[in-house]
Amino acid sequence: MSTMIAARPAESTAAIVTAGVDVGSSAVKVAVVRTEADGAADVLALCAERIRRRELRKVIREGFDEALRQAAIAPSDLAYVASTGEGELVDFRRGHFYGMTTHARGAKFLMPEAHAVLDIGALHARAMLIDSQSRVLAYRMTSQCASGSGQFLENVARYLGIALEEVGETSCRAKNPQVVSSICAVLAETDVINMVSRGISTSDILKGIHVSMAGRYLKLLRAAGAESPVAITGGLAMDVGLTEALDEQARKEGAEIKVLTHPQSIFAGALGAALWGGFRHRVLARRAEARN
Amino acid sequence: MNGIRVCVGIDLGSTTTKAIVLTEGGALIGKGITNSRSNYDVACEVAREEAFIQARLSLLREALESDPALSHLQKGFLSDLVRNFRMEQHLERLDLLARVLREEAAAPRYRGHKRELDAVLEKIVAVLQERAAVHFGALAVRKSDFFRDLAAADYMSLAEQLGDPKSIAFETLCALFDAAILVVENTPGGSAFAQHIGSALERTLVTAGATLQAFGAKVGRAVEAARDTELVVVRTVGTGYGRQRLPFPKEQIRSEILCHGLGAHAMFPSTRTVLDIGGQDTKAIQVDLQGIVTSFQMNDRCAAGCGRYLGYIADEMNLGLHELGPLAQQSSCRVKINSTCTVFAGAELRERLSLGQNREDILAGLHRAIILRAMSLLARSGGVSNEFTFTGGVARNPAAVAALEELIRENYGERRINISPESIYTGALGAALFARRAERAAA
Amino acid sequence: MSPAKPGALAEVQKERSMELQKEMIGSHYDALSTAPETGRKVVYTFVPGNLTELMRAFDVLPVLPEINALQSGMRNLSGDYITEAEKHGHSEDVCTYVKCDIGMLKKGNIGPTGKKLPKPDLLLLSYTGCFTFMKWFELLREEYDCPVAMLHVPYQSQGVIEPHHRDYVVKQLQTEVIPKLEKVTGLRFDEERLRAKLRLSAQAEDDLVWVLESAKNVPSPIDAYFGGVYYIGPMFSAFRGTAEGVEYYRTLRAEVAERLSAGLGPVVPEGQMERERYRLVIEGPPNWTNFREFWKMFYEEGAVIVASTYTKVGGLYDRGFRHDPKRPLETLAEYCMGCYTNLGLPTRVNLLEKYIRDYRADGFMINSVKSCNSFSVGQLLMLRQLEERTGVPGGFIESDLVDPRYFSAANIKNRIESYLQMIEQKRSAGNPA
Amino acid sequence: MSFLLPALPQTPKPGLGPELGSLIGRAEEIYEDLDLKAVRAWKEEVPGRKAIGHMPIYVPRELIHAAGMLPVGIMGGGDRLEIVRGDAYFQSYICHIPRSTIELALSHRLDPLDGMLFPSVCDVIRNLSGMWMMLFPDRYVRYMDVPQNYDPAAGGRFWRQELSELRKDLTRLADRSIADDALRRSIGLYNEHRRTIRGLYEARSREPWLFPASEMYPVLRAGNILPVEEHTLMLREYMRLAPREQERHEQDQSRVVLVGMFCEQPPLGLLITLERAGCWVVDDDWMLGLRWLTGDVSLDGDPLENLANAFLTQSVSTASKYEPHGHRGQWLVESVRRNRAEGVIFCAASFCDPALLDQPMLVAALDGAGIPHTQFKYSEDTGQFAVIREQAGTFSDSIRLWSEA
Ligand SMILES: Nc1ncnc2c1ncn2[C@@H]1O[C@H](COP(=O)(O)OP(=O)(O)O)[C@@H](O)[C@H]1O
Ligand SMILES: Nc1ncnc2c1ncn2[C@@H]1O[C@H](COP(=O)(O)OP(=O)(O)O)[C@@H](O)[C@H]1O
Ligand code: SF4
Ligand code: SF4
Ligand code: SF4
Repeated sequence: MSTMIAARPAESTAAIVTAGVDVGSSAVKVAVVRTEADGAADVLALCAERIRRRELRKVIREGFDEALRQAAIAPSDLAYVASTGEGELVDFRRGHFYGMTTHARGAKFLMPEAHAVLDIGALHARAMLIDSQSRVLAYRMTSQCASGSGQFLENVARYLGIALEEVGETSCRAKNPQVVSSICAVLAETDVINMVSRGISTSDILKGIHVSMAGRYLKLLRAAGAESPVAITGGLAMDVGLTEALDEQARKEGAEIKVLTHPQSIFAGALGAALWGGFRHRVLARRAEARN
Repeated sequence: MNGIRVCVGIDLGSTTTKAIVLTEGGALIGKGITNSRSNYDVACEVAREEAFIQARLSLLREALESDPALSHLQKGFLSDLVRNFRMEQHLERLDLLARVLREEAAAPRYRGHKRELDAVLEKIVAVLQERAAVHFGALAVRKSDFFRDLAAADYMSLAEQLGDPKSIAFETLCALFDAAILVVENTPGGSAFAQHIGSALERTLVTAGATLQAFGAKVGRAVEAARDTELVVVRTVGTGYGRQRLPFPKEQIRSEILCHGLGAHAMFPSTRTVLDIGGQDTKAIQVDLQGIVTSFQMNDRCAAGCGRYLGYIADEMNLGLHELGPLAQQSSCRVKINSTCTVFAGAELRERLSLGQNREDILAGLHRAIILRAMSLLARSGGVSNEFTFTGGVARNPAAVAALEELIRENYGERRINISPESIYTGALGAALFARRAERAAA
Repeated sequence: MSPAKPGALAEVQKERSMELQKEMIGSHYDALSTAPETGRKVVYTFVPGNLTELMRAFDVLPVLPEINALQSGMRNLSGDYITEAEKHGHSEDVCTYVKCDIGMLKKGNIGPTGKKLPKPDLLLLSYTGCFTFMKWFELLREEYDCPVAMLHVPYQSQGVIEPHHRDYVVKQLQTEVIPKLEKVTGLRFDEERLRAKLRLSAQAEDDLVWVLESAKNVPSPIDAYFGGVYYIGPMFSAFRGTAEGVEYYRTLRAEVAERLSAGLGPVVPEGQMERERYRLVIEGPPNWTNFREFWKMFYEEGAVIVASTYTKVGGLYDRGFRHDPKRPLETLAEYCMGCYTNLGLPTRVNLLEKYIRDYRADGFMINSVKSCNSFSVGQLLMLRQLEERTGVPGGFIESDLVDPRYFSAANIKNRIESYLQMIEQKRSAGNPA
Repeated sequence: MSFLLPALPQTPKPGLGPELGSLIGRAEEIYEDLDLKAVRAWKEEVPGRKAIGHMPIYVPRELIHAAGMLPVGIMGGGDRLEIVRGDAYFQSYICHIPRSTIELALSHRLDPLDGMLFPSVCDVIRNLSGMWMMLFPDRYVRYMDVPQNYDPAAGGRFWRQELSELRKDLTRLADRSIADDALRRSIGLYNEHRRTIRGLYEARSREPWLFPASEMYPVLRAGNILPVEEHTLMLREYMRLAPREQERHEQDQSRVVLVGMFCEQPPLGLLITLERAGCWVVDDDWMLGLRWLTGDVSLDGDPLENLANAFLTQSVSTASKYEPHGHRGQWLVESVRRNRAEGVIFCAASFCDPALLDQPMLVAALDGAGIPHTQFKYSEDTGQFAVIREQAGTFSDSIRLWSEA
C-alpha cells in the first residue's frame, strides 16, 4: 500500500475518497479508498464484520462506521459509496456494481499480474477470466448443488472444533487425505462424521475437503477459460490449505496454474466497488462539467 | 441384587441417535436420545445410557406405585426428582464445559489477551451456572432437551453482549465454544444415574414438604434399588443411517425401512402407511396388517426438505427447534417457497426477510414446501389408502404435522393420522422388537 | 449337488464363450486400428437400431461410441473424460455417454484396447429410441470433416409398427443411407450380400433368445442382466450377420444348456453362485463404473436377475422379430423401429409385466440412470403400474451409466438391502417357518 | 360462429395508460389462468365445442382450428402452481415441465381439453405421451414425431401422412369433416397471425425499451389460448399502444439475444431480472411454436401438402430439429447481426437435453463470429434470481462499462 499522497489543486481533478461495501452471505466487508485523477489509489481503511446471524442492516452500519473511524473521515467526505453483493440493504449507497465486476477490479488492484480471478465466498465460487483493464471476459459460477464453498468448510471446521484460521495449517499437515464424494454439503457433512468415527485425522479430513474443492474450482476455472496466474479473492483466499491443494491438483492435472493470494483478498469486492465508485464519480463529474 | 434381562434397539440416525429398552416380556421401559453426531460409538453409548436412566426411573416409579404407603406422593415427587436429576446432569456437563473452555483458552494463540479472556469466560461460566436453575425450575419450558442447545443459546447471547472487537471478539468466544462443546459431547457421561441420583434425591427432599421428608428413608431405599438393579442386555439390534458403522455382527443389523415399518405397526397396529422424515432422508413405507413392509420409497440423495433443513433455519433465526413450528403456525398468509435445498436455506431465508416478507409467513411456506416433497414420495410409494403414521424427528414439529394433515386431506380424503410424541423413537422401537423376536426365536 | 465339480465345470464353460467374445472384440479393434493402413472404411453408428448387416454388406467397420463409453466406464476412465467434456462447455445435466465419448475424443481417441481409434469416414446417425443420438452426432460432426447419413426412425408410440413409418424408413435407406455408403466405399449396393448377412443374423438371434429364455427355469442358469450384458455384446455391436456371431451364440447356447441340465445357477465373478434366493426382473441400464460392485450387491444376497429390458435396447427379439432375408430393407426398418426404447411406455409396461409373470419373478427393480431420459422418464409410473398389475413389489434405485459421481454405493446398497429384506420378510410371513 | 374468447373479470394493470393497462391485464389473466377458465367459458358458450391441448413446440394449429376446435398450448405450470403429485412421477434430474403438466392434469385443471397432442421435442415429452395414455386411458392422446429428414419424397411424405392421420382423428373428435377450403381459410388466418408476430419482433428489435419483457411475454403467451383471430388483434393493439406510454425511452442497456427457452418457460421474474440487470432482449425463442413457420404457407393446392412443405423448407432452426447442412448456430449468428445484438444469453431449463446439448455448438458458432455470450439455467418455478442477476449484471457490465472505457 503506497503511503504517498499526491496533492492536486484543481477541483475537478482533485483526489477523491470513496467507499465500497460488499455485503456477502457470511460477512460484510467495507473498504475506503482515496483515488487520484490518474487512477493511483490508496487504501485508507478495510473492515470486515462477520454476520453470524445478526441483523444485517445493523452489521452493515457497524462495519461502515468502523471503516470511517479507521480512515478518520466523516461520511460527508465520501465522494461515492458503492455497494456490491447483496447491495439492496446498503440504503446509503450511491451506486451498485455486480459482484464479478468488483472482484475483478479488486483482484487486479491487489495482484496486478493476475489474468484470472477465483472468488470463493461463503456460498458461491466464481471463476473469471479478466483482461488488463480488469474487464471480465468470461466467467463461470458454481450452481446450486455444490458443496465446497466457504460455508461448508466453516461448518466442518466448527464440527471438528477447529478455528477458521487454523484450517489451512491443519490441512497442510495431512498425510493421507480422504476425499469427500458427496456433492451436497449436507450429505458431505455426514461423510465427514463418518470419517471422524472411523478415526481419520482432522488434517486428513480437511485436506480431503480441500482437494475436492480444488478439483471443482479447477473445473470452474477451465470452463471459464482462465489463464495463469489466478488471483484468489474472497474469504477462502486466506486458507493456505486450499491454495496448496489448488496448486497440487493443478499440477496433478497437468495444468500450470500459478495461484496468487493477498492478505487483503477478502476485501477484493469492497475494494473493487470503491474503485469503480471513483471511476463512476469522475465519469459523472465530467458529464456534469461538460453540460455546464 | 436382582437383574433384568432386556433387549435394546438402537437407531443411529444422521442427526440424532435413539435407543429403546424392552424387557423380555415386551414392556418398553426406557428410551434415550442424543444429538451427539461426532462418533457413532459414543452416540450409541450415550443414547443407551440415557435409555437406561429412563429404565431405572421406570423401575423406581413401579416400586413407588407398588408401595401403598408411597403411591400417593409418587407423581409430583417423581417429576421433581427427574428435574433435579437433569439439573445435576446439566451442572456436571457445565463443569466439564468450563474446564475445557479454560484449557482451550490457555492456547498460545490467545496469549496476548489471556487475562481479559479468562475474565470474560469466568463471567460467562458463572451465568451459565445460574441459568441452570432457571432451565430446570419447576415450571420452566426448555428450548431443547440437549445440553448443546441449551448451553449454546446462553453462551452465544452472552458472547454477543460481552464480546468486544477491540479486545475479546465475539468471534473468538464462538470459536472457543465450538472447540469445547465438541470435547464435551465426545465425553460420555458414564453411569450418570448412579452418579447423580443421590444428590438429586437430596435436592428434592430439601425442597419437599414434610410428608415427603417423613418417607425419606423409604424412598431412598427404592432409589437405591433402582440404581443397583442390573440391566442385562441379551440382544441389541441396530438400524438407521449409520448402522453399518455399528460394532455389531450383520445379523444384528436391520434396514431402517423394516424397523420403521415394524415400529409404527407396534405403536399403531392398524397403520398401513408410514412417513418418516429424519435429519437428512425421508422415507415413505407401506406396511400390511402384520407390520410387514410391502413397498417403500426413500429420498437419500439430496437432503433438501429434511429435518436438517429445519435445523439450519432454526440456527439462522437463532431459535430452538421446538419453537420453529409454533412460530410458523402464527402465519396468516403463507409465502410460496419452491426450493428446499438445505444448503441454501439460510441464504433464501435472508433474501426473503430482506424483501420484507414476514418471518412467520416464510416459515409457514417452508414447512409446506417440506411436506410437499414428502407428499410426492408418499405418492411414489403407493399413496395413503388407509390409516397413516408420521414418524421421525420432524413429526415433533406441529407446523409440519398441520401441513401434512391438510395435504393428506386434500389429496387422499379423510384419513386417520397417527402422530405420537414418541415418533422419533419409531425406528429404535422396531429394532428393539426385532431384537426381541430374534431372542425368542433363539430361545 | 456336489459343490466342487460344478465349480470347476463353470470355470471351463465360462472360458469358452468368453474367450471367443474376447477374441472377436480384439480382432475387431485390431482391424479398426489398422484401418488407416488397410484402407477399410470406418463408420460410426449407435447400438439401438444399428444397421450392422448393411454395413457389413458394404464391408465397412463399425465403431460404436456407446460401447467405447461404457468400456471407459468399466476401466475407470469415464470420470476424466466427462470432466474433459464439461471443461469444453458440455453441461453437467446431459447424457454422460455423450460427454464420455467427447472427452475421449478430446484426449486423443484412444479406444478400449489402448489403440487409437480411426476417424470416421461416415457418421451413420440412426436416431432410434433416443433423441440424444441426434445431438451426439451433430456434435461429432463438428469434430470430423465427414459426411453424415441421417436415418430418422419414428417412435412407435402405440407399440405396433405403422406401415407408413416403415415406408419412411425404407425410403430414407434408399435415398440417404445407401447412397452415402456407396459414395464412401465406392461399392454398389448388393442386395444379395445383404440377404446373406441377414440370414446369419437370424440364426444367431434364435440362439440368443434361447439363452435369455433359459432364465425361465428355476434356478436360472444365467443372470440375464449382469451376465446378459455380456451375452448381448456381439449381437448388439459389430457381429450381427457374421459367421463369428453365429459361432459365438451356438457356443454360448451349448454352455448354458449344459449348466441347465446340471441344475446350476449363474456364474458370477467369484465363481459359481450358491443359491438362488430371489428372482428379479430389472428395468434400465446398469451402472458401468462400479459394475462389479453393483452386481455383487445382488449376488451376495442370492438375487438373480432373470429378465431385463436393457438387453433389448439393441433389438427386441423375444417378441418374435427376426431379421428376414426375404424383405431386406423392410426388415431393417422394422428392426430399428422395434428396439425397446423406441416403443411407447404402455408397451414397455406390458413387456415388463409379461417378464415378471413368465419368469416367475419375486420382484422387479428399476435402475434409473440420470443420463438417459429415454429410459428414465416415466419409470416411476411404470413402477406403480407394475406393482398394481402383478402384486409383486418393485424397488427403485438411482445411479448413472458412466458418471462415477452418481454412484453412491452406500445409498444403493442400503436400498437393495432394504428391498431384499422386505421380500424376505414378506415371504416368511406368507409361510411361517 | 364467434371465435372470441369470453373475457373474465379482470383488473387492468396499474401504472399504465388505461387502454394498455386493460390489454396487459387481459394477457396476464390468461397467462396466470392455470384452470383454463377461459377455455371452459369458451366451450360453455356453444355446447359441443371442443378444445385440443398440445405441448411445445410445434403442432399444426391450423388443423385444429379448421375442425372448429380451440387449440390450447400447454407450457407447464409456471411458478404459481404448487406441485403435490407431479413430483411423484419424475426423478430429480428431469426438467420441470412434465411435473407441472402432470400436476395440472391430475388436479383436473386440464379437464376442458378433449385431447392432447405431444409433438416430438425430446424424450421427456415423448415419454410423457405414453404416461398420458396410461394415466388417462379414455382421453385422446397423440404423439407426433415430426420429420427430421427434409426430402419431400421421404420426410415430406411422412409428415403429409402424419398430418392426414391427425386430420382423420380430429374429424372424428369434432364429428365434422375438415374441408380443404376450411383448412385454407385457417391457414390464411395463421399466416396473418405469424406476420403480425414477426412485425412485433421487428418493432421490438428497433426499440426494445418500448416493449418490455414484462408485457411482451404475457402478450405472446396469450396466443397459447386465444383464438388466432383474437390474438392477432391483441398483438396489433399492443403494438399500437405500447409506444404511446410515457417514460419509455432509450436507456443505456445492452442488447442481447436470449436462447434456450423454447419448451419449459422461464418465470416472468427471470425476464424482468434480466432487464433490470441491464439487458434489453432483442430476440428470443419464446413461443416458438407460434412462429415456427417463417413465411406464409401457400393457399393454393393441397393444404396438407402445403403445410408439410412449409415445415420442410421454411421453419425455424432450433435445438430439437436436425440440421442437415452442418451449420448449427448459423441462424443465431444471423439473428445477432440482424438485431444488432451485443451478446447472447443462453438461458435454458435445467436438465433440458436439447437446449443443453445444442449449446456447445452454438457457443462455437458465436466464438467464431466474435460474439460475447453467457449462460445460466432456470426452472419454471425458480424463485430466486440473485445468482442470475449477478451473472446477467456482470455480463451487461462487461459489454457496457468496459466498452466505453
Ligand atoms: N481466515 C480464514 N481462513 C479460511 N477461511 C476463511 C477465513 N476467513 C474467512 N473465511 C471463509 O470465507 C468465507 C467468507 O468469504 P466472503 O468472501 O466474505 O464470502 P461472502 O462474500 O459470500 O460473505 C467464510 O465462509 C469463511 O469460511
Ligand atoms: N423437539 C423437536 N421439535 C421439532 N423438530 C424436532 C425436534 N426434535 C427433532 N426435530 C427434527 O427432527 C430432525 C431429526 O430427526 P431424526 O428422526 O432424529 O433424524 P435421523 O434419524 O436422521 O437422525 C431434526 O433435524 C429436527 O428437524
Ligand atoms: S440439499 Fe444438497 S443435494 Fe439437495 S439440492 Fe441442496 S445441495 Fe443439492
Ligand atoms: S440418453 Fe440414453 S439412449 Fe440416449 S445416448 Fe444417452 S444413454 Fe443412450
Ligand atoms: S424442457 Fe427441454 S428436456 Fe424438458 S421437456 Fe422441454 S425440451 Fe424436453
